Amino acid sequence: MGAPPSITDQLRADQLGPLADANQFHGPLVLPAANRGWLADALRGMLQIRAVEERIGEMVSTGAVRCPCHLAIGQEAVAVGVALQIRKGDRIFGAHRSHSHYLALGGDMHRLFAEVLGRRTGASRGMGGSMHLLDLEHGLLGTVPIVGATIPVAVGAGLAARFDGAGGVAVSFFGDGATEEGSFHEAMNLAAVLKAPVLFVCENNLFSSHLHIALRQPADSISRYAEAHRIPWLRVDGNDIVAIVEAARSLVEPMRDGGGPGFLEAVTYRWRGHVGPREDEDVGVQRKEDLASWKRRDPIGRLADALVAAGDLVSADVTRIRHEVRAEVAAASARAERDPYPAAESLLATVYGRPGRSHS
Amino acid sequence: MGAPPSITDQLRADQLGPLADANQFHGPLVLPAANRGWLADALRGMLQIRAVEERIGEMVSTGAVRCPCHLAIGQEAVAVGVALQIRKGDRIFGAHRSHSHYLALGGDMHRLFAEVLGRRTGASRGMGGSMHLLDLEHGLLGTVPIVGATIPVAVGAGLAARFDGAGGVAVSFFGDGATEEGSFHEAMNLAAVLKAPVLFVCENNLFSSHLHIALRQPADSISRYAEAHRIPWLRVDGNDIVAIVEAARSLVEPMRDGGGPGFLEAVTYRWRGHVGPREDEDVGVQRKEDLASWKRRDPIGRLADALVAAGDLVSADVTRIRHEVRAEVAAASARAERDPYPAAESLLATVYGRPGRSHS
Amino acid sequence: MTSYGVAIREAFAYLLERYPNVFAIGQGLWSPWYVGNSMTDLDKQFGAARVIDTPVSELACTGAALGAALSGYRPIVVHPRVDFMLLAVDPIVNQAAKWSAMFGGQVSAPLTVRAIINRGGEQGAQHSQALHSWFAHVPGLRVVMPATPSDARDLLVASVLSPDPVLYIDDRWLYGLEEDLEPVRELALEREGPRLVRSGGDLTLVGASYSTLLCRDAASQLASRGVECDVIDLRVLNPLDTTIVADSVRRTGRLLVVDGDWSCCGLGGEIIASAAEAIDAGGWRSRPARLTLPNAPAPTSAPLERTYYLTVEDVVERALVMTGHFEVHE
Amino acid sequence: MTSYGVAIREAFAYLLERYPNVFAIGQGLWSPWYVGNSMTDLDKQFGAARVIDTPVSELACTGAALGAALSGYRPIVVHPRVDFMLLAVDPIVNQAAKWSAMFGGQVSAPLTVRAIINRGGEQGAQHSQALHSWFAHVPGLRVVMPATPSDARDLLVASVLSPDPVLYIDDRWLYGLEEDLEPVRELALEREGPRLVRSGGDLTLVGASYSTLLCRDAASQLASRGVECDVIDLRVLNPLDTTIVADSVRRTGRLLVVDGDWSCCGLGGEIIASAAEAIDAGGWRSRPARLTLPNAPAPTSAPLERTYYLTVEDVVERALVMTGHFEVHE
Ligand SMILES: Cc1ncc(C[n+]2csc(CCOP(=O)(O)OP(=O)(O)O)c2C)c(N)n1
Ligand SMILES: Cc1ncc(C[n+]2csc(CCOP(=O)(O)OP(=O)(O)O)c2C)c(N)n1
Ligand SMILES: [Mg+2]
Ligand SMILES: [Mg+2]
Repeated sequence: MGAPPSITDQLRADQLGPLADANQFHGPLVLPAANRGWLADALRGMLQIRAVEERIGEMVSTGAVRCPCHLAIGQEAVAVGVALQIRKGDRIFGAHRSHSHYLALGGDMHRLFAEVLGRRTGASRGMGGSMHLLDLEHGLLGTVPIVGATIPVAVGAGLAARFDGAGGVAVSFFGDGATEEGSFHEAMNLAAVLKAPVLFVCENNLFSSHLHIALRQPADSISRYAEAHRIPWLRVDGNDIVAIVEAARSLVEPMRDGGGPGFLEAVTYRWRGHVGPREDEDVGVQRKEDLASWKRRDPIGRLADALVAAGDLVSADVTRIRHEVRAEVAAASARAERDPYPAAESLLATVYGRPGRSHS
Repeated sequence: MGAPPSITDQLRADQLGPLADANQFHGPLVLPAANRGWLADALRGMLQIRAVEERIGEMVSTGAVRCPCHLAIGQEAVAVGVALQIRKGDRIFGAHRSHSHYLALGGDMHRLFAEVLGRRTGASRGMGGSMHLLDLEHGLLGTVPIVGATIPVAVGAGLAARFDGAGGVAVSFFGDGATEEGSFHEAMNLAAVLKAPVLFVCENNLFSSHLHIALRQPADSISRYAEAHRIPWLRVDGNDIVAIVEAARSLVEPMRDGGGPGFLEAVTYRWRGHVGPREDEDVGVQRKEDLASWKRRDPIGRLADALVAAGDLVSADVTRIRHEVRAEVAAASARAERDPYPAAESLLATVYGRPGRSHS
Repeated sequence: MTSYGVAIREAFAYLLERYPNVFAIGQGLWSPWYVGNSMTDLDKQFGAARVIDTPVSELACTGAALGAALSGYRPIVVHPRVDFMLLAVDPIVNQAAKWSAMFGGQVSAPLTVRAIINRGGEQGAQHSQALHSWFAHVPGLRVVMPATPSDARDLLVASVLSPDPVLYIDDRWLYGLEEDLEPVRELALEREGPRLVRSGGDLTLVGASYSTLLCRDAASQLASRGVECDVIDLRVLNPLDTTIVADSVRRTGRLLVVDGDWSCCGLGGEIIASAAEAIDAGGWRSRPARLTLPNAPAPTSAPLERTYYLTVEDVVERALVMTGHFEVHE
Repeated sequence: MTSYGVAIREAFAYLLERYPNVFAIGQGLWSPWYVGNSMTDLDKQFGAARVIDTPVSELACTGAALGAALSGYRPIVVHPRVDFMLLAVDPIVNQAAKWSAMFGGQVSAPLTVRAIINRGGEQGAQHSQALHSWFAHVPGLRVVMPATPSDARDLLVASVLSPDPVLYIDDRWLYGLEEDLEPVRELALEREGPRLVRSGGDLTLVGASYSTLLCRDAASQLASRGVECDVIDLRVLNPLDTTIVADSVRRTGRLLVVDGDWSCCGLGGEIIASAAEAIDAGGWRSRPARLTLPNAPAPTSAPLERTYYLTVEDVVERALVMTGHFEVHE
């Protein structure tokens, strides 16, 4: 088990090496020496995502939730870590696996439950489901399931931020599979040319649906594309929130001072199948055994262990947080299940905007 | 004026350095010590392309030719050099600036003139014009003007060659602008994953229409993308046919033995504007003064000088070849101008194939 | 009895077995049910070299299929959803559909693009489009939409054997439909077209793919209420031959088109327009009508999905109104 | 007198001057005539930061425009040819058109996509498509096609000020058309629609953009031969309001639609179908008809281009046949 590599100590851009190894990075995180009060909140944030998604998984199993749900269980650190660098006025975009982004940004959990249940009180008023989430209050301008689609959209939001001149940035969350779409490359080049302050966050979980990256690309690290598009990049263990926060900060800070795009590759793993709650298969394909090892690289457990080892928390605190979060989840999901469905009129009433309506 | 860099002596993948410098590489080519009988033919091939395109330019000026013509004058070495590595059964695709590819592969010049004139006797039976050329006999399976479009098509032809198992390869000619299309990146990745024997030939003439590459990309060398897609690449002075032939050979030979794709970046310059015969502008934008310097980097003049200096030819030979080529051109173009237009029925008769018609 | 999904698989197996130049490429082909049961284990049966799963690159995979088609192969590129295929409009519409004409008919582009309509199940706006009307609009591209297991199989075989680029669209909602199948027939696609699948003198119902099923089921119910329908299954949408539609309407004087695509500039309007152009005013007993999707993207929430998609009841009700059996209450 | 091309430029200048959140992005914007005279020197007047020339990346530029639109800006993304825009179908059709509905109407996507129909001149199949019928098919996307300089200007302003995604399509063949212009009016796009631009009782001619010009010119010629036409300029193709077409046909009893797009599932058929749905059989004095492009990709060779594209003579001739002034010799 190696020590986590420092973010400046990069491997070659095209090779993940130990970062892709399920048997590395199992120990407690290495915590910063000072100023780490935020970590307990980060732990709570990750626990919240996990608990919400576990509950959604159950609701899919029971049939209460019918829309396709792609769970980010195991990947919580990326969303929470990046969100810690986000300020009011920043603009964020996600994809099909974005419950974590929605929650990490501060999205209300009841509205998420309501949305996956197709209820009028949902984040997208029951018109989007799991794969289409909006939270204007927290800067989440949209998540959509056409792979790669929001990457250029985020570049435009970055351009807008440059026009605004207020130090805002745009963030695009996407997976390793999305980098096979031409839209990704066009967007990277455009961001570089326009010097748009966009943080590209690739959650490289090594899989697109049932296919390992080795079957889809000639190398396993996505950062090589950032290198080619001349975008500053950093690559981290995506299950290490300390490393993520540090990398995101060092990429985002120069952007706020007028810099162009940055690229963060977070290497991680999803614990559930591509879609739905099952652990054992991706669209019918038996998953490999390394899930057990990846579970030992748990972004939550490793942080909790480190905080307890450092004396910042005692085990009972962790247990308490877990309980609190579960109670919140139970209440929010129960409430959402009683919420009404959208009115039939929403179908036609949402297609075009009301003239003069302000949209931002 | 530096000596041409050896093809193995690569700069960093993202910087063209002296290769993009109009004031470099003005002297005679460095010829191979032996086995260079082919160079006189290559000279003739390049002279032929230039003479044909000069004639087409005149015909555009007089209004005899009406379709948009993108001339490759100044870039002849790339087409002729790569064509020397092509065998019967290989499959080649071009783009909007492909008269040079058509001729270098052995295409009949009368049929080219007829095509740009829209005559029934043309390469595409008068249904395609300058931007849509076909020559099944010589393996040119199509050139089309949607930028980037034929790059994935060539990958499929490469896959077909792999299926055939006969050592054939596919070749895709495209420009630096085309690498801004997502199709290029998708195709590169797909070729790498499928191990398709495709030679990607990027004629980097530093411009896409009126925009210099510095306004369109964060670095001027395209080879950095090949590096990212893990495709073996070589980069040469695109006005040095000796370097092109050598680089193309070293990329193509392993492909014929079952290897995957290769990437050749040939740095060159077009002497005429983006479209049409004028030298002074690209779609209305005044061109820079470095054309005069680029003319001193003439792929034809430098070869001719070297052959004369080496005693392989005397000046009179060069003059004779020029005259012969001009006479051919005059005869072929005059004949084409007398050819008939396509029959009105071609419009509907060419849309669908005849059942059972064999196409290859 | 063979289901529609299995019938598609039979077509693949038939082609892969008999034609060494056929191969399949697309996302999900190494999964047992990414495309339902329509391609299960073909990779195991015929090898992963001929049944190729791919990166998430719709454009390049389609372009590559075109390149292979120009090189003597008969590729079938599979798009698990029509929605994703919109990233590959260039190779389909700008390239493949025009390849023969652009080069004076010297060469054709015999690739088959198979796209799947996969909607409902609260999947939402980007996972539910049909858009066959778009592709039927494009000269040079044959568009096929089978409504039955036997067509699902034989028209796929015909598509692949056609010298032209073909867009073959199947619908997941039909995968369970069963039929006893005859042995495969190698049909010449250019001779296939709309077919009268039920006869009745009161009303002409026209559908394609799943909407044909709606029409057939509606026709059965209508028969029990004394309304006899001609039902026409369009089968081939481009080039579209509307002769039998016009012949039918000349008999019935009434036309109702059912289409699971949007209305404006859609297939429903095309059928009505063609009939209106062909039939004199005196030949109509009522105004023609169409049932299509509402003018909205697909919703997710189940109750809205139920109002969004057409049902047999919608067809029956409209048919009764058109034939004067039913009053409209507005 | 202001030409159509210059009128477009005036709309850009008007918007860029008054609305700091407007910007333009697309290929060729730093060239004086990449898009004809419709944007000349805007980059110099308003700065290259707001009039942005781009890499050859249709998809990303369109997606980026969407992102800016979601961030408080009013971008106009320019596609110098419809054909190239086919690489950007995903951001237009899957994203922008659905953005409002997918998120329950909480947000809209006020971007304007400007696409230019640029055909003829032996440019061939990939440099000549219109395809407005495609986009008019898509709920959520407003589609605008101006036929006059004043509409070219005012409908562009209206498009950009609309809260919705708008596809604004102009035609290079109209750039020379001149008109005296009133001062700019800021129209509310959702209240604009088809317009009766000439009245006559014998025949309804319907066009959009360049085909409106064909209809108007044909109507003048027809008047001199005693045939009086209503001419309807569609202007806004989606959402399409066909009320005035139906009203007109109720008066004339005859309908001829002229459209420079293909026929199958096209705008021509849509207009006929809408009229057929709205008008009782007794209201028709002749069968409706449409003139469209032949079912083929655009050729290059000039003589074939002449047969391919519609002319005023084609319209006049068909109108004379429909009104009984002329026999068809077949
Ligand atoms: C354009 C498009 N193509 C294909 C799909 C089907 N699809 C949905 S998610 C997915 C996998 C994407 O993988 P990745 O980007 O790595 O994200 P992850 O699922 O790993 O989070 C695919 C192929 C899609 N939704 N959109
Ligand atoms: C998809 C598409 N977008 C834009 C164009 C317009 N266009 C034609 S040629 C060209 C320049 C391409 O530059 P490059 O690939 O470097 O080739 P070069 O002209 O330099 O040979 C452009 C932008 C097009 N034909 N197709
Ligand atoms: Mg992934
Ligand atoms: Mg170039």
